[in-house]
Amino acid sequence: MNLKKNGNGGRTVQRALIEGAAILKGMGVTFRHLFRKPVTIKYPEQRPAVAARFKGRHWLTLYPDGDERCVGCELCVIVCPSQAIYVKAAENTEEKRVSKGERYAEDFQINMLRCIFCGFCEEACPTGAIVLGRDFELADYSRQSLIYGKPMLQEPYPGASGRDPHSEV
Amino acid sequence: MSAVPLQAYVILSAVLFSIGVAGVLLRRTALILFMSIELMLNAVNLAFVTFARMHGNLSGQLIVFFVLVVAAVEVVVGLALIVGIFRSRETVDIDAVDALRG
Amino acid sequence: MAGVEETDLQRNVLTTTVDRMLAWARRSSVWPAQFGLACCAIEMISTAAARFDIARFGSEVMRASPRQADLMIVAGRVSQKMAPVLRHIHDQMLEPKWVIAMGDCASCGGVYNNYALVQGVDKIVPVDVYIAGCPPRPEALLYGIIKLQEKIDEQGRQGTRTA
Amino acid sequence: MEIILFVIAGALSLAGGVGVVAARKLVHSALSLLLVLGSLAVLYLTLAAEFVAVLQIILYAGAIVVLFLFVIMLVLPRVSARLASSDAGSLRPIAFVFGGALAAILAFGALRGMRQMTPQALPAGFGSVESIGRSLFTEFVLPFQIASLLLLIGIITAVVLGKAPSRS
Amino acid sequence: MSELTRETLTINMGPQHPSTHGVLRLVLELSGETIVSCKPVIGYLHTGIEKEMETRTYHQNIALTDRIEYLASYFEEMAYCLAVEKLLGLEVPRRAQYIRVILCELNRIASHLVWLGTSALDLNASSVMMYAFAHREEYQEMSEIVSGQRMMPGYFRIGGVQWDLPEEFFPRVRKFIDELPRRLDEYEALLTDNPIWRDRHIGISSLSREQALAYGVTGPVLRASGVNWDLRKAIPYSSYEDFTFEVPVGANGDAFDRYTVRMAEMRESGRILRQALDGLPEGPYITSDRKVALPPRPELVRSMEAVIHQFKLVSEGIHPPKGEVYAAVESPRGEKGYFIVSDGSNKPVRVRVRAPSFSNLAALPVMVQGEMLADVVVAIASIDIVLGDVDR
Amino acid sequence: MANAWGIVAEAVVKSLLLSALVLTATAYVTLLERRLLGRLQIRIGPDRVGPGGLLQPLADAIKLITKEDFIPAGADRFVYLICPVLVMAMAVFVWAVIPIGPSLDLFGTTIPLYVADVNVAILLILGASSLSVYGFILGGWSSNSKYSLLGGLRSSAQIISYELTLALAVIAVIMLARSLSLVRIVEAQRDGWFILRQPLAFLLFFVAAFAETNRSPFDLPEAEQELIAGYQTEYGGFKFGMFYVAEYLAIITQSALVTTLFLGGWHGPLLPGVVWFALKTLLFVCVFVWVRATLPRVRYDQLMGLGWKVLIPLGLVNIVISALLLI
Amino acid sequence: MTAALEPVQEFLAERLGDDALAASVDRGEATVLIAPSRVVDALAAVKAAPWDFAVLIDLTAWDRHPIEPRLEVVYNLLSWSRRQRLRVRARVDSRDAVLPTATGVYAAADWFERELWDLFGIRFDGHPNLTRILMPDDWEGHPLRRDFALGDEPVEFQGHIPKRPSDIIPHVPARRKDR
Repeated sequence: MNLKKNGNGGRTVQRALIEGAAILKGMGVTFRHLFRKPVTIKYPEQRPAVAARFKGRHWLTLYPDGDERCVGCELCVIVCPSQAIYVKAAENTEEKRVSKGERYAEDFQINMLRCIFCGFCEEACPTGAIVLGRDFELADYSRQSLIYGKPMLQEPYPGASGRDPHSEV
Repeated sequence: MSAVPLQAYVILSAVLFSIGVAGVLLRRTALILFMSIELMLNAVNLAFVTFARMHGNLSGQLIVFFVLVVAAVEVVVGLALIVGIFRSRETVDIDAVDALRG
Repeated sequence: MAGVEETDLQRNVLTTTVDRMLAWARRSSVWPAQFGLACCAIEMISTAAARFDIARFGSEVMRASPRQADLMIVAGRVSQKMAPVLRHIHDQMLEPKWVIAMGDCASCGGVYNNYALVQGVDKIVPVDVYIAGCPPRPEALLYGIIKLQEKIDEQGRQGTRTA
Repeated sequence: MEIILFVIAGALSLAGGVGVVAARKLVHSALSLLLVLGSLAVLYLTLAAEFVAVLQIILYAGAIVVLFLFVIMLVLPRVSARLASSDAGSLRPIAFVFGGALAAILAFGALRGMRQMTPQALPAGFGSVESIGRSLFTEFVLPFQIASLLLLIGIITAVVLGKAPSRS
Repeated sequence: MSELTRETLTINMGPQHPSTHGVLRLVLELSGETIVSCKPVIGYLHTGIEKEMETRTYHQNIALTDRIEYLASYFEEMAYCLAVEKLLGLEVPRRAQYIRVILCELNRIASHLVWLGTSALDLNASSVMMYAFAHREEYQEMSEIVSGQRMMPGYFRIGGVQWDLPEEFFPRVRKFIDELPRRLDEYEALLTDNPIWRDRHIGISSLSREQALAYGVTGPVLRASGVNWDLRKAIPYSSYEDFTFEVPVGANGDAFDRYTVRMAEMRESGRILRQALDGLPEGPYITSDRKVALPPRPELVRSMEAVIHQFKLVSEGIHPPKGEVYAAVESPRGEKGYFIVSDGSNKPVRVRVRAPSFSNLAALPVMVQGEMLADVVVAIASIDIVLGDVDR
Repeated sequence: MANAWGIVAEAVVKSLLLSALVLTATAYVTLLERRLLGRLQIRIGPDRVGPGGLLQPLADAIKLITKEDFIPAGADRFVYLICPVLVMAMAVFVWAVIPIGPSLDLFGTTIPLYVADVNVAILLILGASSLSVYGFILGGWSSNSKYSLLGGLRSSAQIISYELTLALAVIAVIMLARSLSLVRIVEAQRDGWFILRQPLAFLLFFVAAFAETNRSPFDLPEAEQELIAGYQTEYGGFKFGMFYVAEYLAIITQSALVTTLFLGGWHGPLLPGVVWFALKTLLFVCVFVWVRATLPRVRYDQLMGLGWKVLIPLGLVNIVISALLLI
Repeated sequence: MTAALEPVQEFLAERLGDDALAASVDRGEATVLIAPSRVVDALAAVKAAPWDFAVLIDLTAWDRHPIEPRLEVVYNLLSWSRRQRLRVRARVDSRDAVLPTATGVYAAADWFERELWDLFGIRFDGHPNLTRILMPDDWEGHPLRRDFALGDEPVEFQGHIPKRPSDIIPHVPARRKDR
């Protein structure tokens, strides 16, 4: 393609050959890839293996006895850079004991569309109540339905989130 | 099948030629003038081809060949002239492409 | 997407089948318009790239011209300055068309809650699917597209013909 | 079948001819010219001039009219619009009368001249590439050379004229 | 109008255009196909991050920095943390410094791979783009293993890093480094010698050494113009003085030089990574200063004191002393600097992000002056801008 | 008379069959490209619509047909509508003269596997290509957008320029076959494919074919990444679909022409001629995809420079040399 | 590095006299405060040999609200041959924020100054094209001034609980500018 830039004919031919060889070399590279296994993960049939530290959707964890870990201290609310967490704390009473502390979260909401999954809340939580799980499939048809309330966030049974709330990881 | 008298072709040629002449008289736009001339040339070509058919002589078709060449040269030079003239007179701005539809 | 709602009685088998086939074709051939803005755009490109291969869904035909696109994936934050452009491009797309708000910023402004950003593209264009994440993983985008396909199917079942 | 072809192609060519002259947009004029050329190519086929027909398409339609379009679209957008409206309206009656008269005279002359004529039987391969090539390189070799020279001159002229002026 | 006038045509490219790498808009004035003037119009991705940072604590801002130069998040965090640490006068543990270097250099390779992929895609070499992104995917996975996020790690902390490197990270990164030269050779086989690629890059969008300095251009673009300036060597930070590596420098300052400089940089990053992994010191990965860093999680269960620190630090944050600092790192695009003004409270008064893409883009009009229209695409790709960085 | 109508009927039936065949093939060439390109790029390609993605072209077609019908404001309606039709018609028309196999004996009658054996077949193909240029120019013009217009003008300039190269390469073949009929040309290759006797012409034709079909690395007219969008930018839905089909059909056509002119057409051992023809054509379609996967795009002036300063002189030299050798 | 920077400050004090208002080396970073009218002179002086601060690496400002002169402009200079940085500062009043342009000294100042005009409302006398660069052209106000409201919206929660980020993160009292 550079033929015009060259003066004498011999060099032109030589150059054309070199360039032709370079093109063929490139063709060879793509051709070799034809026989490599595709790297594609066939989502949704094939689930991606997310890392142990993956910061996905949140869970509110429970103690093995079923009590809530959250004590309504609102540290997560304070630390959240996008203000995606809402906590309304209430006092535990003798009749109704929800958490091990003095207070518990009567209402706990996370706006998943505001949340940036930075994990600061998990880091800030003194009791390990809030953890970021493995789930990333958060898509819906309305904004409202992506605001997760306590029923959505709470583990159905202790340990359901699969995350150890106090691990370093 | 071949029931078309060759005279019909010649008449068609004559009418086309006249339309071309009328175009030259009617329109002042240089390009349309050119196209009218092309029209006239084509009318003549048709006549030549008809005559070639009539006499069974290839010369008519060959003349068409040369007319084609002349027409091509004429158009090339003519259009270059037009472009040159307007280049020196006007700022040609593609922004005004819309004006094409005027 | 002003469709003609028909009652069950009026609809016969034929139109139902036709509607379903249309829905099938539309869900299987969703050509996205590139609307990469910020961080999410990179994950959107990753989705199109070899590992996640959006082509499997028949959606790799990313046409540059909005006229030929069916789906606008708003990937990234939409600034006040960008908003009119987004709207304009959406208007250029032909019906039926869909919008996915990919990521927090496109969905509601995300962490950037301030003067510069439009707090959710749904203030400018109708959004069909919101995907949470900052940015969402490519699989999350694929999940969003599957959600969109379900929605298109649903529209087909209801006979909400568009076009 | 030939009649059908002749009637259709002839009518189209006439319509095209009128279009060239009467169209308001330059592009439509050019398209009408294209129509004329196309229908004439069909007529050439019926007249056993297939090589000429194909040449007509490749050269006239494929090159000359394209060139017209290029000039119309690229170079003259503003100018053409203005000029298109400045046609000589005063000449219109004269043009019609003159054109009509001319057509009548020519047609009359042609009919008179061709009254007794009938088409000759054609030799095999008439109008084919081989036959035309053979004539071109035997009896018409001098005009052929002149034509090539003419083309060369045309090319040079066009390049010189079309080249952007280096100094203003 | 007797004199001949130049024919010029003004065209508008973007802001939503596939080859502007985001939402850049260019107003180009053309004479034929030659560019007479080029006016970049930016701001389509202005996010108000600098303002936003004034309302957040120093710790929260880490999350915001990630999303500025989103292809080089680790560098953002690095520069920001270095600046805050400078404000605090805080020494970062050596292990943390090395971990930061490892992630930054991985990030540099990944960022250059995105550049490679997108600039190849701009010229429709779509396979290179696919290979480069598949290659980058390995970085994404490593980033996820380390930080839990593919793109926006939020992993660096003021005074160190959030977690130590996990065990499964090391074999992967070793494999990554070992395969790197072979992979790069493959890209080069597709591009470097290809006559079309060469024709489209050699001599295109040149920037002289003087122009580059005048416009404050940094990074590979500056080095391609022949200036040997790399902050990692010139003003070392985070233990970069421990590593031996070359700074690739170009001669002509054209798009091809930028291409070769970046390709060489990836190989050098591989070298640095190997040294950093081999010499990774033992020790803490974050400062033990309880006024800056959160207590380790296991302590929260055992010690009341740790819980009190946790509460204080999370609710109030850190209070750097009054003053202003500027800290810069060598990001994949050039000098990424943070200028922070503190009034002694827990939130900065001003965080200014010195964006390499901003300055580099400012030099675009000079680069493309007199070039062909189609070369603008190559020029933009060769600067490797990130619009998030330009507009912030 | 009856015989004449019989000929007409046969031509019509064959045309319809061939059109259907060619259009189906086109649909699957789009899928082939997407799958093959995927494999070349270590990914999979469409595999979810129908088994192995086999219904993907169908879905695309139905979707495109049912998209909103759109005409840009200020567009020249008639011209805007006619352009995709013209381009597609020309793309299909060419197949009338391409012999896809030797004669077939069926129910005692011999049916030639081509619609017409015209003695100016090659010129007809060039003519059709000339006419399809109008689709590009006028499509760009009628969209009422200056980018479409410039894109259309660029495409047509490109196609016209490379048609010269194409013609020069073809002339070399004609000199060997001593006929303009494609059937005759194929028959002339019974004893030796022309690629062996005219390698340079083959190369020229091959390069020009990429430019003629607007394919990578010469895909400037629709270069998404270029500044000037192509002529089809303003086209959507069914009308865009026709351009799209024409584009892929052109790839098959050029592959078939390469096969016919240089690779001996239907000639080949063992297998029936039609199969050989299809296989060779398919091979070239794959090469088209392979090249697309590998090469970057050239710049417009480089493209024109290559055509006018390199390929056309080479073509002329080739003809002179071939002529001398033949004498 | 610290030691080597003091001569620059002395040089500037000598060159500009009383217009070099202050100088300091803090955390290893040298800064000088110059009177607004002379700031370009100072830049030109240190750009020349032997100081060779040839690169204007950054040009920014910050708002010292509510102390007037409120706006402090910071020129961040780099000498790559000496591997040194120097910050030149100048303070201007927010109601009449005007500085001479530095585009004549550093080409890089062009966009930086436009950005300062856009975000802080600081005018640069003699700038060739002082228009908004990041915000839309019809924008009113200068967002990075401390009295420009952040402009945030309440975060949505179920049950329509209004919660504005700025309620939780109090920042400098802001007046929302009319726009």
